[in-house]
Amino acid sequence: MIEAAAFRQDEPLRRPLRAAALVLVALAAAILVAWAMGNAWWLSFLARVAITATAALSLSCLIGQAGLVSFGHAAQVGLGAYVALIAGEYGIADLTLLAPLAFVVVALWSAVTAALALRTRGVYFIMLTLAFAQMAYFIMQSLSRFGGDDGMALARRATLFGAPVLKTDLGLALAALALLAAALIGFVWMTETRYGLVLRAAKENESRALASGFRVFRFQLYAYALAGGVAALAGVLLANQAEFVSPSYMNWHRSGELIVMVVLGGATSLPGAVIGAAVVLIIEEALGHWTEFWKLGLGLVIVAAVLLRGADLSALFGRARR
Amino acid sequence: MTSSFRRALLASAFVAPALFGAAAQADPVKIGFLSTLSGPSAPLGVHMRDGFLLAVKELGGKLGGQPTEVLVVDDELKPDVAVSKVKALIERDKVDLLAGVVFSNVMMAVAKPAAEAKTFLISGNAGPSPLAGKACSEYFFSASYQNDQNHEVMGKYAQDQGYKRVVLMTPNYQAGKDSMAGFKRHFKGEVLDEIFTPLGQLDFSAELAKIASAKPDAVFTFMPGGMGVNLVKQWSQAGLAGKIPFLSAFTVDETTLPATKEAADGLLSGAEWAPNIDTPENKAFVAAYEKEYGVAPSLYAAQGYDAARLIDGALKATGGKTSDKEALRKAIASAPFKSVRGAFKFNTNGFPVQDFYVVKAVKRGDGAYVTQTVSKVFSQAADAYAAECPLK
Amino acid sequence: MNASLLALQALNGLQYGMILFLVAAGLTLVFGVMDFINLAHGVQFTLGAYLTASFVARFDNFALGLAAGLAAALALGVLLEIAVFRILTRRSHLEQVLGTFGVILVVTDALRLVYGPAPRSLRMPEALSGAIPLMDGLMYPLWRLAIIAAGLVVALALWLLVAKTRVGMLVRAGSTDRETVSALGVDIERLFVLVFVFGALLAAFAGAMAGPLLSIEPTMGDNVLILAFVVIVIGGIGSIRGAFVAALLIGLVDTLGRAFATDVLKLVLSNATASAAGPAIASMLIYVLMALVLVARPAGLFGGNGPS
Amino acid sequence: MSEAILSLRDLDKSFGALRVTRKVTLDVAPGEVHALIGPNGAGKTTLISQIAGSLKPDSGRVIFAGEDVTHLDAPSRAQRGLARVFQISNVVDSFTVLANVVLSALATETTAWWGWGVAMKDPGLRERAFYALDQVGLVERAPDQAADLSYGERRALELAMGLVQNPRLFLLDEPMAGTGREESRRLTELLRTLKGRTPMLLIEHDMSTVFALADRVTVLVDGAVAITGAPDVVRADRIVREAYLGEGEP
Repeated sequence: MIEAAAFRQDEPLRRPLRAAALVLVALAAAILVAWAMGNAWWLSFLARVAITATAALSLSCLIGQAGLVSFGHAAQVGLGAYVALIAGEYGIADLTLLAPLAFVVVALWSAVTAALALRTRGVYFIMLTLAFAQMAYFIMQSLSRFGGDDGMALARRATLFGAPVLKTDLGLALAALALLAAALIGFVWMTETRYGLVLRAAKENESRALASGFRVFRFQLYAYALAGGVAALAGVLLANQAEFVSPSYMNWHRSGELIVMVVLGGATSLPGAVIGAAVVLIIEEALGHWTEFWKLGLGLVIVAAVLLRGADLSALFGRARR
Repeated sequence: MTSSFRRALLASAFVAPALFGAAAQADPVKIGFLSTLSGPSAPLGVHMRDGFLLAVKELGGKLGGQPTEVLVVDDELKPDVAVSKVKALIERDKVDLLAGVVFSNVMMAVAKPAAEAKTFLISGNAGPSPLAGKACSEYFFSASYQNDQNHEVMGKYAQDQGYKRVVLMTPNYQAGKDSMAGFKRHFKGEVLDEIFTPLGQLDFSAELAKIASAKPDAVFTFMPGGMGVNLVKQWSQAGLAGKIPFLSAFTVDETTLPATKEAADGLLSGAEWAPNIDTPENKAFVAAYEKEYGVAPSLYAAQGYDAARLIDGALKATGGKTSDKEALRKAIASAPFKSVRGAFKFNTNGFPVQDFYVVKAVKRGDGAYVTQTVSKVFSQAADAYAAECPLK
Repeated sequence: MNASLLALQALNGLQYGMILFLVAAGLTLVFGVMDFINLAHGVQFTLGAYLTASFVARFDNFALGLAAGLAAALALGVLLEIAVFRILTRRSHLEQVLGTFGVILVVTDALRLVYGPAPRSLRMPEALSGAIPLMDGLMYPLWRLAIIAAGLVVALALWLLVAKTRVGMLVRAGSTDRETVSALGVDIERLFVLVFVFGALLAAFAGAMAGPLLSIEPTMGDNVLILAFVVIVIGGIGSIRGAFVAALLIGLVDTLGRAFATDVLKLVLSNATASAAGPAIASMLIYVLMALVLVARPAGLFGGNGPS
Repeated sequence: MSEAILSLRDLDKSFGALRVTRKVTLDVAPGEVHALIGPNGAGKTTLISQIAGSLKPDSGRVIFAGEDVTHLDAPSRAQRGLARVFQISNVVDSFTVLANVVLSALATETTAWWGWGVAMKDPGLRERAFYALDQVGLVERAPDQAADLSYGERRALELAMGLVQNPRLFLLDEPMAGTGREESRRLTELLRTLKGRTPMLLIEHDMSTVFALADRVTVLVDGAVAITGAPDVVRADRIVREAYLGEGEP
């Protein structure tokens, strides 16, 4: 009897999974509609939404689940894009090789930097992540062999088992959707595994987790590496979409925008990060169509959202329901 | 989640394509104009855009006699953003032609998708070397110059002046390195030091001290936008103006002079245009621009203006049709317009063959600071990369 | 590289450090005392420069223009405080980051809307526009010396204020233990407003002082903001002394790095490699410095003791 | 007496000029409830922190179950069977009561924290968690958020989180602090039922609890051990009376 009651309350996966499914189905439907209408631009916009959402999602996992606010996450995305670029220059353009390569390289970079950054907390941590991102930025900027500050066009779009799946806008959009789906469901699931439980506990109450016998440092290190790897995969797709890679992908403003997306969508809600990314891109696109001063509008929306406590979009939807 | 949430998502899925996909009518000639309109480099993009729009306005809102709609888009100086916006212009807005682009990194990113979509792209400023050489395209034309050329002008000028020892200073990015390479193409003296500064650097005190201690015969620099304003002001504050000749490209022009004013007085620059070039078209253009916008036009404005008039001429030749790509290409290649620069024709690689000058910042009678030609350095010059271009 | 050049570069670094200190001082106090991450602090720097420039142009007098410019920048700052920041101080750090990031976007574009995209200039006062020959062939502008002097005066005044006055005592206490201070019956809200206004004023002053050296444009506060954060993190949040030391450190390291990194590399590397790597390393230097400091001392050089 | 489960040898710790722990030597025997009392500022919590591993002593040794753990960090000591109940209630507020205990149970799983399964559905973990909750009387509250618990219930939850790890030693830092009379009585009762099964090192201000539970009592004054002995002996001691008279407590 009591057991049953506890089970009902403790059904932790159902709600976020349902939200995740909704978000993904909506995006898939939009892609389908765009494809049916033959609107190539709309397809490529949706691909960009899915790619950006994946990056925001990996940051959301860090901020909302692990409590690690990174102000340099765009560097991870950018490094992934650079792996695609540089590997492409050496003839590696098949996703079977490229994706693991990007994941591992950037996860390693993330782990090394996190090992240092995790010695600090709070704003100090935020600034150290920024510092490492800036270092990555300046390193890429100085690589004139790969375009330096100007950036460089991708040799060719990536293939999968030799098939040019990313050649068409539809292919790219579907690949981005697939990555997003895998990342979203994976992350949602992860938060409920043993590992995720500890990660969340450490976020909220680190001394408790330590006293219970968990080496919090390692949990956070893995989370940071994992999020970096997923961001790198988003970077690979971004490079393929723009067919162009430049250090500006790693600019701190981009990192700031990713944080905006995550917080706007509700920091602790993983599907929220996807919604946050979509909302920001749609605002950007819609306002940018009307006025060159679109950032003024975006800024007002952000400020209003925070002040009116609508910062948590998913909570807003939740409130509307009640 | 919730039903209202679901409704919102569904709504966004259906409203959004309607919102973005609506403007697909094909009546007027549509031109997508890509420019940098935000951030510290915005003044360049604003001049280029204003020059273009001025020409369209003067032609009664018609290019080639066709009603024309210009869709101006801000590339934010981000190559990936530019790519997605260019794709939007091509695929969503179905533009007939693309024009604009201030910066080379943006140009390198957008030239490929434009060419793949078989959409002509008329550069209003950027002229990166790959597009002039190996990667030239039949869908790309430049109404400006090839990047190296204005730097070559100053190198040639330094050589002609007999300067033996110079210091070069540019931002640390590809265009900066190309700039130094361009300068050195005609300069045979000694380069004492090549200083690369971080892109976006504000304070040049460290570099100025270095330059002063090196005691060169002249300094050549390429500092576009706000960096140039800072450099020029600090150059004058450090008492270097008048002591060491200041040779530059894209550093002293009408976009920066309103901010530097007398600090730039007498500084030299390489350019293919200046407000005082004595052609009737140029006189009319400068007067109209100042009347319309209240400031003196820069070379970016002149290039934008020429780009619009080039398109106008080409569309006249095709009878306003843009569907026959080969005809349109031939029409553009014949440069059917009178450039404000005077003589102007296209090379095989789509870049202009034109004159280049050394220009100097001066105070005009009405108190405004403008550039003025000092001497012609190259006559009807082609760029160094045309030979590598496979197009005939 | 000779000794006089090195000394001159050190002076340049000092001057750069002073500007950073003026911006960072307010940031570290607001953060230390109010526990408020204000990304929009750089906006005050920009506003100070813009408004001073436009008032100086109107009055044709630097002192008057500076006073009016600072007053106007302050008025806008207070307006922002009342409308936005006051609410944000009670929110989580993340919401503060988000909200103040939004404010940056709004103010930056609003400035562009009002003043246009072209950079503006600020004429320095006639009396200080001269230069003195510090090195053969190079004049050192008096204005830069004035900035160093102003920075030192402000640093001294701040130190006296924090160390010797009752308000300073409250600020110190407030940054370590808010509850105790409110228990003392002090109106903590009013204290916070005071600290905020003071910090905003310093940042605006920094913008006005840097204005004559720089092109004034809407995004000029962005990089200064990031550097100011680097400064307060190295110095230890809440510590005025830390901000001062760290600002000078950053100023010197950055300037000397830019001046000599390539030359030093040329001693061990080929010329081409050195010119490629030098600027990149110079750009990275301050971030490397920050990483080293934080790895060794996770709460900064003077962290953990509140303002001192 | 068999070998002590916990032995402190000459522990010393200073914060700057302030010496908070002075040459503390102390043994906790298996099965015993050992109370640590002393006036405010005597360094009791600092001592507990050094035992738990969240603070490093300047010198001296901490020996736990025959092993020198002086240089091990807190998680390692916890994994060896040290369970700590904090002075200020320390649970994960946003988790359910059950999740808190499951979390704690996880720490001692040999499979550690890997695995694809949803942690909260793991039957083994749940069974252990419910067993621990049952011991402290919190089963009914299992599905509720920890944040919604009363103060005493949070204490009980922390006890359950300790119990589920089958600890070899409980470090209890003022478990009664802030609880009401009724809750305090129930907690004392609860601790009494645990007595004999798990040794405890108990910091407590409430003397009636101390004398009701403790087998031995150590008095800490100014960071140093003033006296260790049976409750009756300590109660009669002059130093203790003086130390506590200053506090105005019985």
